Amino acid sequence: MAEFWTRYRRNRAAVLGLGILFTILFMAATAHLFYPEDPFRLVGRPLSGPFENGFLLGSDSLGRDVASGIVHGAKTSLLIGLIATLVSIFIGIFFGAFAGYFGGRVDDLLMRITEIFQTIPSFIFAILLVAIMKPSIFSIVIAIAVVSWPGVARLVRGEFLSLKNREFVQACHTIGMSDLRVMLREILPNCLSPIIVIGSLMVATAILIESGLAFLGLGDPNIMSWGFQIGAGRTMLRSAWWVCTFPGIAILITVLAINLIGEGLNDALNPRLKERQ
Amino acid sequence: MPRSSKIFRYVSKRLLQGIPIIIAIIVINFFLLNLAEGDAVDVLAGEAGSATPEYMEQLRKKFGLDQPLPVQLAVYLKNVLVLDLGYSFRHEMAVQDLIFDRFAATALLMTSTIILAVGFGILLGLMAAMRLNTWKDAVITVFALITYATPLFWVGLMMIVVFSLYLGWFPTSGMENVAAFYEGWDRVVDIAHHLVLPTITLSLFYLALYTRMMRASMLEQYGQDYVVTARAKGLTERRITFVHVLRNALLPVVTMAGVQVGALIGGSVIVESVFAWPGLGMLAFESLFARDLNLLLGIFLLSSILVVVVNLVVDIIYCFLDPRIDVE
Amino acid sequence: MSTPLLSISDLSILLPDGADRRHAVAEVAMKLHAGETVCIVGESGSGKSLTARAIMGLLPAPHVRVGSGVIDFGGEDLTKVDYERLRNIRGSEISMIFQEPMTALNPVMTIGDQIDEIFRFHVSMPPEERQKRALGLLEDVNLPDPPRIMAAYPHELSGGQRQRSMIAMALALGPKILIADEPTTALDVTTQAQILQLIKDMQRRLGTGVLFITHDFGVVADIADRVIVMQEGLIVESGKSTQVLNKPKHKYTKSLIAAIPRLKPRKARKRSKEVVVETSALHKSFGGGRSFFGFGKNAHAIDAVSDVNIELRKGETLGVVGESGSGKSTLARCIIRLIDSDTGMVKLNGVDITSLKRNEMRQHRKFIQMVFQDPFASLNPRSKVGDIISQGPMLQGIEKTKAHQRARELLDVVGLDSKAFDRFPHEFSGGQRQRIGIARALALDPDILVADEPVSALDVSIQAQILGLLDQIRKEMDLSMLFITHDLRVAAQVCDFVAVMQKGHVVEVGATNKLFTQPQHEYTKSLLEAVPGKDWHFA
Amino acid sequence: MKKMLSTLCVVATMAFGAVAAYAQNSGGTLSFLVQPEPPTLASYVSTSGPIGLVMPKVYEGLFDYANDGSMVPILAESYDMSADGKTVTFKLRKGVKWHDGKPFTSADVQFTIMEVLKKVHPRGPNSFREVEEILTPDAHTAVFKLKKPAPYMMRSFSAYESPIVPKHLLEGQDVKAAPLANKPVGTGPFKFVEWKKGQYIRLDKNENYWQEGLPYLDRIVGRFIPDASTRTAAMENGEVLYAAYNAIPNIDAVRLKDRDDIDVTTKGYSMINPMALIEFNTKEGAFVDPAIRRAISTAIDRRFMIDTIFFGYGKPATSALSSNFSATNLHAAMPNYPEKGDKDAANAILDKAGFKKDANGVRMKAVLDIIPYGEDWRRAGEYLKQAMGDIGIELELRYEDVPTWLKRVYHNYDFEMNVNYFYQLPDPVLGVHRHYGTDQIRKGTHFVNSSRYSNPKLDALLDSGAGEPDAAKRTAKYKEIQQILAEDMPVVNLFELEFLVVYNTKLKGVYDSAMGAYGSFREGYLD
Repeated sequence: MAEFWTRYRRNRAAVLGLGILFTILFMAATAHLFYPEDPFRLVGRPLSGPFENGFLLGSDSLGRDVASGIVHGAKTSLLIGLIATLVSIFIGIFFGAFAGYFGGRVDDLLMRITEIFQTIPSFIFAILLVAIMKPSIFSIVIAIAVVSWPGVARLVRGEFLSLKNREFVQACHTIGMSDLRVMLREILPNCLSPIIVIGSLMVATAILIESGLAFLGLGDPNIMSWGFQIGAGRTMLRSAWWVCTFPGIAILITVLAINLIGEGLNDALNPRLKERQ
Repeated sequence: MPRSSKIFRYVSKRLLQGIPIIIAIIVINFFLLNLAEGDAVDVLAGEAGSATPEYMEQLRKKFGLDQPLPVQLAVYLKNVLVLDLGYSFRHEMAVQDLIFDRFAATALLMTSTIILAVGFGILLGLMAAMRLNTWKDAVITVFALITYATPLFWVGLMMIVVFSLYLGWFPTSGMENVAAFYEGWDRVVDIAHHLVLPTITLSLFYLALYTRMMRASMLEQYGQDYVVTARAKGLTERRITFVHVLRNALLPVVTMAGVQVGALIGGSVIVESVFAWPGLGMLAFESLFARDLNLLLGIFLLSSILVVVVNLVVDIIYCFLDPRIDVE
Repeated sequence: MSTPLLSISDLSILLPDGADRRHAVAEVAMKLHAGETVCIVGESGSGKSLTARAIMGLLPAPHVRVGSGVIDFGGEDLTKVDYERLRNIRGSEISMIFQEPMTALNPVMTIGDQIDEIFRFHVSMPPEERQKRALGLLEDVNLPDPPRIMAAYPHELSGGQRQRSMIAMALALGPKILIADEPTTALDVTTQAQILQLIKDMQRRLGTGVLFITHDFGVVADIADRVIVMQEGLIVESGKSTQVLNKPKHKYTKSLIAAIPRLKPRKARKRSKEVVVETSALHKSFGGGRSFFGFGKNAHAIDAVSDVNIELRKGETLGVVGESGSGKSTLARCIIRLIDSDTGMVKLNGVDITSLKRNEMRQHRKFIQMVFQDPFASLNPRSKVGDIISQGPMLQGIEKTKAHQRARELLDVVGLDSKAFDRFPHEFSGGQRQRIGIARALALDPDILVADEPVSALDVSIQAQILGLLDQIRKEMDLSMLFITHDLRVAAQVCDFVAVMQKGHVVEVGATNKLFTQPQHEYTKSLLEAVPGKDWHFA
Repeated sequence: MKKMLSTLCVVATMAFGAVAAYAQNSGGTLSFLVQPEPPTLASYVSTSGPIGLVMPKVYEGLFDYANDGSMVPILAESYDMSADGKTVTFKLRKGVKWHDGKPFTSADVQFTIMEVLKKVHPRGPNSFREVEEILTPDAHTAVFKLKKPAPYMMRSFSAYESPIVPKHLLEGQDVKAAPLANKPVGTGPFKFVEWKKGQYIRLDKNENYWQEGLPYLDRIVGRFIPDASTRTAAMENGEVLYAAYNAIPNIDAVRLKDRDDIDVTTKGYSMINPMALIEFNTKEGAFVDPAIRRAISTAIDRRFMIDTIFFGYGKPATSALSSNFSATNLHAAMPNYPEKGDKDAANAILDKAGFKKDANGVRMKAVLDIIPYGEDWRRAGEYLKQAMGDIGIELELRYEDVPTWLKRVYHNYDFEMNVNYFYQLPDPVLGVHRHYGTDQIRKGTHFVNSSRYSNPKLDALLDSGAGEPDAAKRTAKYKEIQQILAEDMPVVNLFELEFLVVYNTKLKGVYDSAMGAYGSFREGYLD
């Protein structure tokens, strides 16, 4: 762990990213301290600009506090990213592990299914899923997960394919270890590094997808998220730029931070790559 | 076996393998769409104002929506086999006419985006890799990340504000100047003029991907043994970078570009919406909300065929770029 | 004596901060004359490769760099000359060949283009002339059908052909010095012999000075005029090869030479009647890929193991030798049923295990265990050593405390501290890891040990220790052993019986001493003929 | 009175001629916003908003309506109504030709009303429900025979509401499936040329238009731009010159108004009478008790909604009828419609009705469905959620796509409270009755009585009020209707929407029709 941190720390941008993410997490966790009111409350004069009428980042068309929305929305947006990523990693590992480990017909079947999901234009498919399940946090998470897992499956499959022929895995077979145990206890821990790296990037992508869905009017109207704010402010971008620009910047910074972290993780977890430089 | 007949065999095999995938996509989407509440008739009647239930029943009958689902699916699949994509309930047109009309716009945007994104991505990635760990590298990396992380619609609108409203260089939206209806060469220029902003917006998003990929790929290739050999042969660094490393580093980028084509059809919904670009993404989006099942299935069908074909083409290109890969 | 081509004095190479030592090499001094072959020999980490690279200015910048010293080449100090001059020297006056010709050649350029570059960047010559010269070069290195080779990509050639192409490239402009960095290590023994011969021939013809980096004293014996022995960055001994090989002065040199297995077969022991492993008409082929819509079986299936009949008797060691691709590893894996054979039988203590179901096989697993080749790949980097060793017994139903107890004992048996129990594999050296691998194999108290090239990834001194350990364990535990190796020296030392495999077939089986002295099959003869340093009888 | 009306027509015709005599700039292309893209161009089958923007330029009606409510003769030169109100005779214009060159005759009018509008038009069966037959004594006379007097029918002859279509292109065919739909052939000032899906509809000048000298414009192009901000940008850039039905969001309209080259008007919607409202499920769910509905109506700050969501454009509703019906003396202001909202009063109503607050101040929970026709309605829903929270009604917002929502509200009745807006149209019979009549509980039919409110007394009043020829009696009947509805409130009217037209001042001559954007633009010209 300490060694991991030493390596991670070498990438200064990644440390910056981590700092930003921690700030955002802190913000999300303490949202109720800074803005105890429900972010949906109509607390003041509508469409006040930044620093006007006591609004740090302005208010939206109904007089809701944009800053409060950003702070409260951070939790939702990060959770959407995180849960969607976890779900898709779970599905991806399932498909990738079985396909890579067993090969042959199992591989064919599972990879055909994966290809199906890769062939469908993903953003439209996400829209379709959200529209069918009706826009809610749940359906958004599911939709993002469903369109994101094939990448994980391919990655995991590749790792399993190469790891399953490693001698330490063969050694497990020679002592009669069961397949499931070999997959879960022996192989899986060894492909966690790339999964963590791809996962960190998927969190960022998920946040972007959520904002895209919200832009098209497919957000959850009952929960404050950055996507919600963007949806609420998009038609007034020209006249009240602050309503969706600040959430946009929040997304930009978060996605940027997560990407920096992802690169840092990549450097730290796959040290070989770094040394070549 | 001669290479050409090998490629032919490979292509036909891959296309055959694509068929079940495409059928599966149709079936999945067919049932998914039917899970959704309401149908095309509800939308049409809703938009029309009031309509009697009898009239709506009549419409359903006309569209074949009164049949049980498996029958509808069977009819659809049967029609697809004879290359008939059916009839768009909403547009009252044959689906293929509708799609091919819009496909041209999508293909145009897609191609120009890929060229711009891949081209600049390679260039920037190359520059970053050659100037590793200098400020130029940092600037390029951060630039790429920011273009990736900025929500697309925001970039698009800002482009319009800056380049259409303030500078007046480009039209805000659409594909053609509808006041003029140019013809011939003027029309080509006009469309190109309209294409600029959507292309830049969309490629900014993908640019990041290619830049980072190219950079990583270059760095990886720089670490390969053959680079040492090339140095030991006394080649110049220029030659090593542009002939030896570049060509190897391009390989994963080519693969990625192929994968992106599929994503582009869907990923351009937002850009099409912002720039009123009459592409397939917007059409799919609208037909989803109109429950125009045939049309949506048609779009899914076309785009999956497109993905299958593009992947195939990329793989074949790859075979020529990388002699190690044989068409198998 | 004439002026040397190359004269290195007081060379030191700095490692980056944080490395385990400050200098990669220090105080290196050596000379190379025209027409002479100097071998730098040493184990991994001795700094021999970096020394070679420093001459070419090919150290992995910016982390590793020359600290001090002079590399004098015809009056120029190569550590000081400007980049342009250095680039001119590379490839034309000093050239280099590498260990792994597959990765050392650009995979997406034809051999012809890669040779052509040398001419283009060093001399001005019309294209037809360059083409002619390149063809001539390929002919010089005895490549068949040079026009075809010119048009071929590296992956379309065999390992030996690739290395010949590399040599052609290196000698294109008749360099004064050829630096060869382990050029035969990745090659099969028969190919190695040919390449060594080629280098000798070329050198004789061109009068090139050859700096030859190797870890193999057999190769040294075959090729070197003078020898430099390096250990941990320092030259410990140098001199004429006859002198160093026969009368080593430094104790490190002595120990290295002592560790080299003799080509003299061990004495035959009395053979038991009890057959523990027996294969009959065993067959396994690869490459019959199936796919969802694949058009039947792939026509390119390769017979990895074909009609193999061998038997291993109680207490004896049966060696399986052969070059890469001969099917020896596949055979081992079929026997231990890591892969399922296509047809034929494998009898383990009289039971045919090929027809057993997976769970039925489980109870037979404890009788037969395996030691793997790669000490880095054979241990799960995420598991503690203790768990690696004890999980076998635990899977067989032995309770945890007992299994752990046994694991600690086994660590002791294989010569490791029992503190190793709670550590992770990456904290150990290659040799230590191989000991852990052996401990794991022994944890189930097997009757039979299958060792697949257990020492081929190890330095020669470590190799000797591991071979000693295996021999000792075999004796103490009364094990029967199936020993897979490509190294006839090793086979001679450890095996009672030897089976020679070629392209999936066992071409000859016999008692080791008989087979080594009176080989019957042509292939066996060629293998024996090609053993490096076979004529040299080490002191 | 009838005579007077037809005289008025003649006067208008003369005025019309005078307008045409001005030297207007001829030529030029008008591009305007059509939002969203229409599903079809068959305006005789669908009254979908965007169709109305395009097709009145191609098809014409018998009359147009001026901003003051007067009838402007178009295909009919005048009409005459018999004393009993049951026979209406139209004199049709001579020399009118369809775009394909065939002459326009009374047979076209007869066919259009009887075979097309009465059968397949969404509102036609209602508008022309009393029409028994149409006689065509000659090619330019059409005589409508009615069962009962139907004064409201005279408000339905616009090109948008009742387009006259060519008999020769529809006769003997399935009207709904006829190819005419998307290859329209009309008599209007502009001919249909091309519909480029996803881009534009192009209409070119009808060189053979019956009115000499018109139209002025060479071409009209309706552009589809899905994104609101881009529409605004296109307006600012002068790429489009005219945008109606809130194609430009109000917030931008307010901003653009200050520019010299762009202006905003609320004119041109008086025949539409849009009303924002909440429909309640009166049969099941949280809002069965009328007291709650009254409380909700009382609690809502209508002024806030108008000011924040629609940027001041709109009038607070004061009864079930729009205040625009004041012109015909049908509107009467009612209690329970406070402009600013009275939360205390609302809480009092609820307390009295026995709905107690729990520890969290919540009396009841319910789901609020929102019409999926744009951002403004979402904002309305979000406001209502907050406002209802203040009186102890905890709402969850549900925002579904159009088909899902339609199915839920008008087919499954699976809703409790639904934000919506209706066109009340030029007469309550056309636009208001459909909300409340028992005969309007039509499962599966959209935009009718989804509350399933049924009151025999009201039904009787609606029935007799519809055709009541005496103005004073009609006023009294509608007052009673409004009183009943203010008490029962199956629907809570929120505010009268004022749609905007945002236009470039270069464009002139299109603002005099009451049909506004649904007009023909035949006098439009570019300055």
